[in-house]
Amino acid sequence: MARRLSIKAAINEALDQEMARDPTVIVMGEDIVGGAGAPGEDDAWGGAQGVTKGLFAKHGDRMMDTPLSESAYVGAAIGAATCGLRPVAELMFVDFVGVCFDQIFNQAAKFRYMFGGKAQTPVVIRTMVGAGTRAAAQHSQMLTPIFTHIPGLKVVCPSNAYDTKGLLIQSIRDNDPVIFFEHKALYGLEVDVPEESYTIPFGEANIVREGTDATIVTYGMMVHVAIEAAEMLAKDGIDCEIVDLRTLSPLDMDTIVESVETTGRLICVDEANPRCSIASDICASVCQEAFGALKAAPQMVTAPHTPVPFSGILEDLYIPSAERIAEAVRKTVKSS
Amino acid sequence: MARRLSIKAAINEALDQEMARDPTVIVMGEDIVGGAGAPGEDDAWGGAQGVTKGLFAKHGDRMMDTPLSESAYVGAAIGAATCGLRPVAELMFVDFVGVCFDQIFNQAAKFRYMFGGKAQTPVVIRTMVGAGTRAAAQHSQMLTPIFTHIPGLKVVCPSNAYDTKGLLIQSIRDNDPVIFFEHKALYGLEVDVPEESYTIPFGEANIVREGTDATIVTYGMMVHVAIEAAEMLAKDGIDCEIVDLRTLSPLDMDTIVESVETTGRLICVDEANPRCSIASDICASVCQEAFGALKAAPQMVTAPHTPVPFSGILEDLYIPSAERIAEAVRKTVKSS
Amino acid sequence: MSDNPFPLSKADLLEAYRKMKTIREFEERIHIEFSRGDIPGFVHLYAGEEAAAAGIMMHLDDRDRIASTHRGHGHCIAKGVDVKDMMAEIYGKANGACRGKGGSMHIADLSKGMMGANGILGAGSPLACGAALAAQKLGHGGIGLSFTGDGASNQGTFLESLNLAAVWNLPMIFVIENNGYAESTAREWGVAVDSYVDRAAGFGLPGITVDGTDFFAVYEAAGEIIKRAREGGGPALLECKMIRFYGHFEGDAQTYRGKGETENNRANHDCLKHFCARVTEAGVLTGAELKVVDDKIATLIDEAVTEAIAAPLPTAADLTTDVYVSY
Amino acid sequence: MSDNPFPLSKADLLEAYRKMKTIREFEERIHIEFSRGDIPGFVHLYAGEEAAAAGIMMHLDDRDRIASTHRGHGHCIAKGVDVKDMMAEIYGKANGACRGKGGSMHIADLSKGMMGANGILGAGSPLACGAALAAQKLGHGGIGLSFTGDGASNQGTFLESLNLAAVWNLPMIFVIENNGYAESTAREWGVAVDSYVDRAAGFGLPGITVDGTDFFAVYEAAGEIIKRAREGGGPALLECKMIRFYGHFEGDAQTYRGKGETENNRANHDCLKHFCARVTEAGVLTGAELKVVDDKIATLIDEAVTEAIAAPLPTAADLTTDVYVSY
Ligand SMILES: Cc1ncc(C[n+]2csc(CCOP(=O)(O)OP(=O)(O)O)c2C)c(N)n1
Ligand SMILES: Cc1ncc(C[n+]2csc(CCOP(=O)(O)OP(=O)(O)O)c2C)c(N)n1
Ligand SMILES: [Mg+2]
Ligand SMILES: [Mg+2]
Repeated sequence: MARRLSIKAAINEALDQEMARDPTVIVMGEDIVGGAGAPGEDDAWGGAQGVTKGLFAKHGDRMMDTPLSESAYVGAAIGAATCGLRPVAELMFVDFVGVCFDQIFNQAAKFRYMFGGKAQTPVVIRTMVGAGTRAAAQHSQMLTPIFTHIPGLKVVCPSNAYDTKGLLIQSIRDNDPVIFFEHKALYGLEVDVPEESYTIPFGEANIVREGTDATIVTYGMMVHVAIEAAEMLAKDGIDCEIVDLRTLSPLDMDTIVESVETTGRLICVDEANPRCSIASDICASVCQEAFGALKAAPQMVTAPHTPVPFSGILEDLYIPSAERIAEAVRKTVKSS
Repeated sequence: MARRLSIKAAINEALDQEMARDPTVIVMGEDIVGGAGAPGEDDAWGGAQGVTKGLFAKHGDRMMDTPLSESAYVGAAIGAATCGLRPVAELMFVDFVGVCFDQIFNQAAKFRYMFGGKAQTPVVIRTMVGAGTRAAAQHSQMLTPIFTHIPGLKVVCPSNAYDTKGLLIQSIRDNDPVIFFEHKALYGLEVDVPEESYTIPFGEANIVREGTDATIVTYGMMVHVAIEAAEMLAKDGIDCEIVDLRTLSPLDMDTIVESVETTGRLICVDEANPRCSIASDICASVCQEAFGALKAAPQMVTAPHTPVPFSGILEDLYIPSAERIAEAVRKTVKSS
Repeated sequence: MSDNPFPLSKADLLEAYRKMKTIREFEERIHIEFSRGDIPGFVHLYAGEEAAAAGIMMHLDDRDRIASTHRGHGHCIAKGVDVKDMMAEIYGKANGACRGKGGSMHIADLSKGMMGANGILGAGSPLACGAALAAQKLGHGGIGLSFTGDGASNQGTFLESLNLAAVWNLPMIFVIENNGYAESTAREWGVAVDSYVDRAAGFGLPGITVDGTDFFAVYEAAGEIIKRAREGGGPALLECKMIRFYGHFEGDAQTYRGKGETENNRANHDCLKHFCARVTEAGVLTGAELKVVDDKIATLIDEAVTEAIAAPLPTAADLTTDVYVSY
Repeated sequence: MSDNPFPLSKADLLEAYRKMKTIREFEERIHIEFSRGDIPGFVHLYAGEEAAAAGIMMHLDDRDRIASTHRGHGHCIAKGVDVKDMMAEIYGKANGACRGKGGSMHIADLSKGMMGANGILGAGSPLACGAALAAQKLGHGGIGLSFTGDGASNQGTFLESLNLAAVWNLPMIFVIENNGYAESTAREWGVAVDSYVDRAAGFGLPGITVDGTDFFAVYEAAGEIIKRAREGGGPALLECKMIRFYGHFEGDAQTYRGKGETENNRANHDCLKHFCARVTEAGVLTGAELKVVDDKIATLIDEAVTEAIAAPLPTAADLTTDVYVSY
């Protein structure tokens, strides 16, 4: 049975179902319950955005509020994952990763390799990404490329509630460390989501719109902006295919290349900063693998090489827009 | 007057000359003097590789040994840079950045933008990168793409002692935060270096070999491997041009594009891991900017998507080789 | 009028009151404007905690540098950042303290020794140690000072800084703003030790705990350790126990609070009321004198909001400037 | 033969001796082989510090997890990691403990509760807290334990872990291996506080300092706090004052040492000599009994080196495996 569910609710449900199914799943983070030690309501927050609200009542002390020490508790989640638990640690904003990056990129990501295949680290790190909420330079970043660069991490960034639920359940059951990116501007977005538990495999991109003239490859919030651009372009008779990557690592190159072989045109869209980005990563791989299929220069549409500005007028210009995407598509269509 | 100088000696000389010239330059790091508080020799180490040896005798307490707290002392260097000093902080290995990343990417890199242009942060972070010394997964990484991704940082990675001296002096005088990458496998490499102080501007790549058939774009140690590859290829009549980027951010796209417009073939070589790398960054930008100039699919030669292995036999396979580069060049030449 | 029993002159008392009251009015007004929906982003109010900022900042001048937190308005105002520039910044305007690029969580003014509010917990302490180091090396007699919340006192950056300041004997003051909560979580839940003086001792730093709602207690304790730091006596920690009148951020429903907690705090633990009572009861300042200050502040805040609303927005060209000093 | 005055049985004393002596012989041999140029990479030797590893590990079993440091050989051996697997790993061979992918700084064996040596200072403490958390949640009675050098005790990761363990009341032991040096720098230069017991107190943890060259002192102190942690009594810190016989890493010229420092250490502060003297003087073990152990160890180390040298290298295919469990 499917009902309309927001991404927020889908995350809550995925965590709930996995905790019910597997007693080794624990969830931790700052104020993910809330009100600990305080005189008022227990479960007062359910996380900064209320995503985990209600899970404390069902799962008790497997829902753990942490002190404000990301290195310690993210590291503890990672350590516990090598000792028989399946922790899901919340890093409130991905922007905070600078205080605990070592535990993620040098420890979790490298254990299996450094130890010659003798360790497994089934930890999930859930974290909010993205701009659009006037939260400024230290609460609005994507940083997806930094994690995607690191071998040993799996990197997930869903664009809708259906994928969110299936990918989060997969992330929890997966035996490798997973970084699970939730775009804060999408939390409220609802689609049909089955009540039952289900998984979506990693490394399978989703073609959210079929088209013949150009391939737009993107992920996260940009999927929706790309759809908007495609609708604008459709009026001009330009028919875009949109590939929603869903997982950035592993990457579904087959689907991307197949699409480009049909359309001959590639537009890579990334809300992250441009240098060494997901956009450049995919653009370069396609050029190397499927150069002959390209009828025109590939285009990249990304944020500028600047921090995220506070003022709404600037932030709106910072985030890649449907207009900028449409313009890039038109450029590829015109030039061939 | 030029003498032959190793990269190590060039760094030492650049620091020495800048400290002599500008009393606000201070140098700090773990054991960069060495022997502090110990009964034996003062200046016992001069850093883990002896790079700063001898500077303590000349500059006294402007050479500061730090406690083993990278967040605190790198952050202090950054803070001091906003208060009238020009600190050069050594992060012994770039692999340690995970414990102090916030201070670099959220603080130093963003101050100027977040504060509306009203701050400047003239700090240099010197750090060792690269594989080849059997130092394994946590002492051998490049991580150059991670820093290049971040707006607000300038990223330097020289390939020889001449560039090292000029770029380090420029880094110290520059008013922006600079990450200065020193490849540990190159420390001993000598070339002619003038005694006088000089600077090399950022954003100017160096064509270390002229050629007409293919453009190899790279930086750091890979410049030397690319030269080896070019020499192999020259015997087969394939004439490579090699672009040594010197600074990864800012990036000298003009020189790259100009070269590709002549040769029609692009090979991007990067010792870093492949995803969201410098190789993919340049490859994608060239494809977007100069698609028409490309006669064949561009090629990327990088480390594999794995941590750095310990065993010498594996590490040697991990590091991009002249053979692999030559093969990639041949592929572009054959396919067009 | 009786003799002045306070360690501050009348003028200084008025200045301290002006600082505190300006903060209060600034925050109360932002609370209103935010609820109207006019102010974007995350806003954390300092109302209730004014005595700490003012008691400390009365000892500092422009040589001295402070590193602040996400809850930075009070520190900014007490350190002398222009209130209209701040308001314009919070509205995201081109004439804001950060030209609209920073917002509430990133207000800075280095010319006033304000190194920045900070969106990252604990991040200010290393930076302020750097300011202290610069003061030490340049010999200008200034100090570095960082504010850290009770919750943020568990960040490694803060803890490492305690040791760094101790081994380098920096002219550095660590202020713990202990308001009993980190977001919705009680302090006792996240910190196992009762006193921050003990924590400081574990790093070799002297520490002192004061009632942060008592301006005079803060003033006295801060004065002593700041003087010592200035004279080369090294770093110290000051814990201020204080009260946050509003929620963690604007929009916080605060269901974790006890019944009547806020009402009781406002009625019985208001640092401003406490200050006014002390100075008027001692007969050093009159209600009328305070009223003059109040009126000026009311006008200032009114103007700040009106002007901020009317001020121009940044333009598209501003998006890509100010990333680097040189390109 | 007299009564046994020690809190360990004769068999346990022999086992403790075996651990210590194996570590010593392993390290002395690596020192020789390294200087021959046969061993690649960074190698940090534990010789001189054996009593700490053995005194602690005598209380642990395979449920218990330890997180080690860059100087990890001793911890591995004392925790039961196979010596031949270790030697093969240090030589980078395909049959090494990590199949040649990790090397000296990354030896691990989770089946023995050894979570890994670590190239990053302080990184082991959060990880071991995770092990303690898993033990707490799974209820199997195990504990987590991390080793941290005196220098690394200034890392934020370690300091945050003290607080985490305290507020979660984890079955967690923090061992400070205070050998007086961090690389070439004296401990006193990098840490402003004399005793790690004070540092622990600042986080609400009980602490105890012992002479880490005295096996019995370590054994006793560790036993008490480990027992308490196992029974739900919460975390504690143990500082072991000890001596590093060799340089920071192999190749260190050690000019920072005082004249005769190492000779004096070897002659007068050798934990193994001390142990042997105690047990033989008490008449509990004889020189002959110890000699039997020595001979076995000599053979083991000889074989380990010979076999490691003869062992096959990894092959090209190994380069890209073991990055993920599933691809
Ligand atoms: C490194 C980091 N972790 C988490 C947060 C999210 N956060 C912002 S304020 C806050 C609570 C801070 O509590 P406290 O330090 O006591 O300061 P207060 O808000 O009470 O002034 C949290 C968890 C952050 N900004 N940075
Ligand atoms: C985060 C980090 N910083 C620096 C280093 C480099 N380093 C390795 S060992 C060491 C000294 C450690 O001293 P201590 O903690 O006392 O341990 P010991 O070597 O004495 O056993 C240093 C600085 C590192 N490995 N990781
Ligand atoms: Mg608080
Ligand atoms: Mg030590």
